[in-house]
Amino acid sequence: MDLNFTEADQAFRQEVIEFLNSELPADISRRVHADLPVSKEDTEFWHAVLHKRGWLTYNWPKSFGGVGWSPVQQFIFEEECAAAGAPRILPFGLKMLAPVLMAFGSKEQQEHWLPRMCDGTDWWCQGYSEPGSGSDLASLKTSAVKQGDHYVINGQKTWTTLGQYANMIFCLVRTDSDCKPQAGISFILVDLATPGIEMRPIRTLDGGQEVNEVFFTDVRVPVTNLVGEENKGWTYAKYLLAHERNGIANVGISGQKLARLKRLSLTQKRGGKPLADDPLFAARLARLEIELRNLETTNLRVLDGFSKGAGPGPESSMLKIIGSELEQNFDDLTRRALGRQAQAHTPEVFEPGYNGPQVAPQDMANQSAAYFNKRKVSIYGGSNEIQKNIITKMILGL
Amino acid sequence: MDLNFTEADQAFRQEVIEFLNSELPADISRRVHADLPVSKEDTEFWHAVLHKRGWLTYNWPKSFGGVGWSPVQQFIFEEECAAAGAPRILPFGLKMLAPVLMAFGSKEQQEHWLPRMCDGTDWWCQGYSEPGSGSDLASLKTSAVKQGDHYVINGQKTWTTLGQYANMIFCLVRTDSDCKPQAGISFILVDLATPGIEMRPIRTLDGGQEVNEVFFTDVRVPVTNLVGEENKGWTYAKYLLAHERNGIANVGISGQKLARLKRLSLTQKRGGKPLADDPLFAARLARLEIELRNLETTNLRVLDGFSKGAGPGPESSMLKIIGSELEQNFDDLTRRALGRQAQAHTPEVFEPGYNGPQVAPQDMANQSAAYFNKRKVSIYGGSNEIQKNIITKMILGL
Amino acid sequence: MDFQPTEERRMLADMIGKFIQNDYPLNARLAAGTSALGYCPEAYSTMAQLGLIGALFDEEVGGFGGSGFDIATVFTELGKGLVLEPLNDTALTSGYILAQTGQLKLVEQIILGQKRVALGLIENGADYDWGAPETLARQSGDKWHVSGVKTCVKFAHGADAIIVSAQTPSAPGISLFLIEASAAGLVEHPFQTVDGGNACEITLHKTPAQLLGVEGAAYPLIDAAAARATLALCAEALGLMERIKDMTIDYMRTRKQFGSVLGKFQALQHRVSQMLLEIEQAKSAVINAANDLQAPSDERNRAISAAKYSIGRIGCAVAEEAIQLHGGIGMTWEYDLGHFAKRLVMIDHEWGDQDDHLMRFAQS
Amino acid sequence: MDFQPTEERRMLADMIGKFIQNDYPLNARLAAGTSALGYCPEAYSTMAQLGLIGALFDEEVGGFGGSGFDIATVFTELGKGLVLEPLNDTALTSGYILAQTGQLKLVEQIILGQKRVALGLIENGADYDWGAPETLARQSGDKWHVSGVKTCVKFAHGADAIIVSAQTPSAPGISLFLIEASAAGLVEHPFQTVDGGNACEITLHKTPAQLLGVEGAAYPLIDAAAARATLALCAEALGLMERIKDMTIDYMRTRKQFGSVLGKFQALQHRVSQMLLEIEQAKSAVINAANDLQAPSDERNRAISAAKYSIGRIGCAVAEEAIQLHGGIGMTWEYDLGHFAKRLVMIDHEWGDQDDHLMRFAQS
Repeated sequence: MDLNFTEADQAFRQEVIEFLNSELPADISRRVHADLPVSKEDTEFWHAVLHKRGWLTYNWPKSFGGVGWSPVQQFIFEEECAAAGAPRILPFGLKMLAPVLMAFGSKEQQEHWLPRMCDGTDWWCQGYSEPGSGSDLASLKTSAVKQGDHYVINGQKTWTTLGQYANMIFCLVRTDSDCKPQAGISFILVDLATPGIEMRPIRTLDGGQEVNEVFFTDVRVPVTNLVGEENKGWTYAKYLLAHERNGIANVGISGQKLARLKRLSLTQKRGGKPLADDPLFAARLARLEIELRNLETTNLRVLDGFSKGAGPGPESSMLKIIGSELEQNFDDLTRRALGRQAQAHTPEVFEPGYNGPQVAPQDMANQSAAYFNKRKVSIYGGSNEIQKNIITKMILGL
Repeated sequence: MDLNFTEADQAFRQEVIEFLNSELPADISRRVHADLPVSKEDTEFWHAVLHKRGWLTYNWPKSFGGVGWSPVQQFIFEEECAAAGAPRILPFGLKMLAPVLMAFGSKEQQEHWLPRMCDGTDWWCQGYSEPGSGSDLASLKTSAVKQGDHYVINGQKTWTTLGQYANMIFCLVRTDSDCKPQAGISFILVDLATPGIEMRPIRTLDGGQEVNEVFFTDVRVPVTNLVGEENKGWTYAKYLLAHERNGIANVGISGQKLARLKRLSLTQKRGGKPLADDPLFAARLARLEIELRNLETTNLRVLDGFSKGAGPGPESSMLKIIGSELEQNFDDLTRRALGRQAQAHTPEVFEPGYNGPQVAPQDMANQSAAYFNKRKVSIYGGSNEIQKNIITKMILGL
Repeated sequence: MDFQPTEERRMLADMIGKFIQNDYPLNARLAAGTSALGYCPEAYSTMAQLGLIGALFDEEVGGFGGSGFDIATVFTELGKGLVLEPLNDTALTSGYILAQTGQLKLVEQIILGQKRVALGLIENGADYDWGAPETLARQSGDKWHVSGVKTCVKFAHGADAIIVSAQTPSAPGISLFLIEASAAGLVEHPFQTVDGGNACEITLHKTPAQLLGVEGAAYPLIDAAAARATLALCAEALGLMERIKDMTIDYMRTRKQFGSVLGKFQALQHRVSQMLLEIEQAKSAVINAANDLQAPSDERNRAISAAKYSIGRIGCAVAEEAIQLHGGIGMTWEYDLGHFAKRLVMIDHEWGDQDDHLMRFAQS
Repeated sequence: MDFQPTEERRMLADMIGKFIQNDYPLNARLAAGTSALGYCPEAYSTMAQLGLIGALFDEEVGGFGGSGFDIATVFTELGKGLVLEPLNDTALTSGYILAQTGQLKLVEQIILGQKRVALGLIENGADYDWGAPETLARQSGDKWHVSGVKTCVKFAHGADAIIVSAQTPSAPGISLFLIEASAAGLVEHPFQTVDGGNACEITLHKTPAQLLGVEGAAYPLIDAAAARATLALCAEALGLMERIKDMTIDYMRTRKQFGSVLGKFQALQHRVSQMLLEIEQAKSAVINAANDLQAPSDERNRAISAAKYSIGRIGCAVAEEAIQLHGGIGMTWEYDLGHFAKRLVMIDHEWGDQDDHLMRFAQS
């Protein structure tokens, strides 16, 4: 047992830092650190930079063009990207669809779609949830009926993140309704330019617009866009969930939030003294820092087990729960640290040429909105309640 | 709306205080304050004192010999008794069986049993739970079969508090098993001297002995000991649960624990300074004190509603949950306040003639055992989980 | 001891409830919250005409209420409607100071909704300390001039005047000054608040001002005004929570997943139960604070801090838990819950947050 | 980076596990815990012969381990067996001090289980401060005499000697002294501890003593010894939690109520899940602390405090939650859980509780 980074790992970290120093523009980093919505342009720019370096597919297997990093190296890369304020790699194509295509897609699908998600041809979004099927995903109703060499899709998807920027969507659709709900679901790829698709924005409570509803009316999709076998889509979706361990705990993001909060606690005043000297605040901060140190090791333990061939267990669900709550707790404590300033909703301070007063420190001008926005992380991707169901099912075996 | 005590209430409080000052022996008070198990003698002595004054039945209706106090006066009485360190009035007869007899017992039963529980003739205990029926009380199996003018009882009861001192037990027994479990239960009174009964002690994790198992083998009980109608016992037990609002929140006990903990925090040292100056401890203590102030008002609101005829709702369950957890939190914080001293288990310091050293302050010598013992209060009397089921059932109406 | 609201207060509550139901649609509230003023002047005026402001003042100064329970009644109902209009910030709190310093004409106009007076006590927006202003007031002849910066002054934009706290060279304590909105040297920078509404950064440079009360002796008055403002906030939060409770119960009863309504899932049942009993405790805290508003200041402040702590802790927990229990729908702008939750959390950021009041209580 | 235990440590763990399974029944442990000595000398001796003490010391001083992961391995396994014998209190911690001050003969005897040396650092039992003794040591000629009171000295009864901390008139810092159990002027008052076992109040009156190490310079050594003791406690707690976890899962799978096993009730499922993931976090904290035991003292102490805080918070929560999930049966002496829970909670009372270590971490 040895938790210390090897010299090779330390050299690798240095390489990542140098890359970020030279390639990541300051204005993008500033917006990411301030938790502003990341624009389409920033994401595409950053994908291109990473792609050029060959790191966009950092967690792909080497056989599919990945870089062959160890889990620890992947972890270091994520940590440093978060610390530097790099835009998050858009997960829908590269981290969600790609593993499914690699495991279950045809050779043609792999050769067609994988390069396109790397070079920026395709911006993928996800069509899983429906208005009546949130936690109970398997009850989804959007239907795909085979007619010759097409499926005809009718129904509605929702919570489609950044669908407004996307040209492609992967969907779970019902291809059989005369069986157990899970047994009649298929996994299909849909070009959003196909006639009959309408994307409508959903405004979130923080005023932002990052999720959408997608309406399908007689949308004709070639059968070649079916991934794997018909009616096996649920298996593929579950495969993804259980294998999602990299990055799921958001240790890098939380680490960056810890560093930001520590800096803030030195400049904010409470009772005339630095907030860092306030015992209740200091205790809250110490609690989160300790929790994060523990999580970092928990995460690495899971990755280590994974790389040594441990089968899928409840670990992904645990990482998701702890990681999402910890990230929320950092946003919560940051909000508290702002005092009355937390009331201010002043994203205008980031606009070019703004020269009015700042209520909160500049990188905090969007913080309260971000706090509310981040309530989502314990809801999406399988709510924490669903994750607890999964854990108990696996552990109690009932 | 006015929360202030009237002058009459204040005069009443004074009367109670004076009574306690003159009648409650210091050695009993000392043992109660130290959370030692209360002896049979102390309880019987205190019952007799209260009975002489007419206050033993302080929460009985006047028609049955109660004193006719308002809910607020009853609350004041409980609060002052707790503050003074009076032994708790044994609830099984006076607060649990008595209301059932008053509502559902025959005139003969009322006239026979009620005076005897006041004058000390009978010490009642409770036979509800069984080894297989804890939270799921309605699944109880102890059977009572009618044979002529007797019921013959066979089965086992458990968690019978202070059964070792009792001469009478009231039981829920199964008189019909060909129906919904709840519909076949009867409520019956059993003389513990009847042949075929064996009482065995259960030792608890703190080393104490206050609960028992009771075994029934062909125990013949006269049918006149049946309360109300056969197979209606579940209704009577539920009646009791929903009408138990006095004292259920344990505000008096927690108030006394708060006072004791505040005193302790002035003499205990942490980092060389009084514990009261430690910010984390001070915050914990303030939290509990605020919670108690809130609970006191919640409790009085419920009593006020009750006295104005509000029907049974989820209030009793809420009071039970908040009150039990708060009492446990006081024991928890007291344990923390003791530091290393909490390890000491030294009830011998209360023995007459003890003159050895004291590890913890004297009234804390049994505190860790008490902390562990009090884990029971969120389990017994319908666990807090059962109470939450009740609340949701009532509120959601599902 | 009596836990029943008086007939008058019951009628007052009903009246406010009806006003909200009939004349205060949430959509209009949300639109007003992002307008330049940050609220709807017509709604404010209507509420004044209905006597809602009058209920916050006692008869001696032209109102017909003014006790803790009057304030609690009004603001609980306003909370239920997520009412945005600044009855707390620019009427109750500043009005109390004006009443106590003999500005009865102005109080009358406030009660009628004809004038609004903002209150600038805070200079460091990270802090909750209203007892140590660095703003300086100087006297020359019988005229005062004030210089300094006040931050996060709620709804100051469009107000007729502002009360600010300041030091004076000639007295050790704090003094209060009344400044016309149009006074020379006053510059305001309005900004939006995340829960809808607005606030201002205010810079004063040798701005002419009128001393309120006795120089250097304002702290007890500020403290008493803070107690009223805090009570009103707590009562508002209680109203918000009552509505969030109703929405959550309703959602539990109707939303189906896995073939049952959510309310059938025991894990959610127990969390809803916990939420409900916490809200009962919060309600008791508000009652305690309302009852003790007239008490001696030590006792009053303990009850106020107990309430603000309780409301802060429970309110944030209720807001977060209700969103989680709703899932995605709770995250949307279209569903009411999120707006109630935002206001509820932001209440923890006014007049001292839960930690601040917990330590005030602990040290008192 | 490598998360797999070495082959040696895996074998060590297996060996301890077998010893517990075959030769350490819980009934005997409970009986020993209330005996006069508070533990079982035969079991202690067997464990020494099996090399459990040797695994806690490095080769230079006669052991065959001594690293953080060795200590964690041994004490996690001891925790799983609820082992009472004072391998931490009178071997690991005092032995480390003796080894660092050149008392190698005594260390050898400790490793062989032939001697036990207690450690008296605390004078105020309410406090967790081992850095400010008031006990006084005076030198006359080449002899030292110590006077003072030490409290809550674990398992001092029956020990062969005791190490105490003291001030000396001639140096500003803390010094350590070794005192024979039979030394003149030493009076012990043993008492029972609630988790089984015992401790002593010890009074010293001009008791002859031997200086350990350099006068006035003992604090860094005490600090390092405290780190080892605390790591061992954390690892023990982890072992206890692993067993409590197993008992709880087993109970959830088998206990029926309302026609189903408890594990079918979603409210309980979610609480069990929460308990499990907290235990994973506690395990990570112990790994971090074991890894950093050799690190520079600042870094080491941060990891130790992080672990002790985590263990304290999670341990108490797990103990209370497991009892609640079990219901009545969890409250009984006959069922194992209660004894594990008692020890787990009491670990929060040794070498600093969760609040103490949280603030140590915050201030470091």
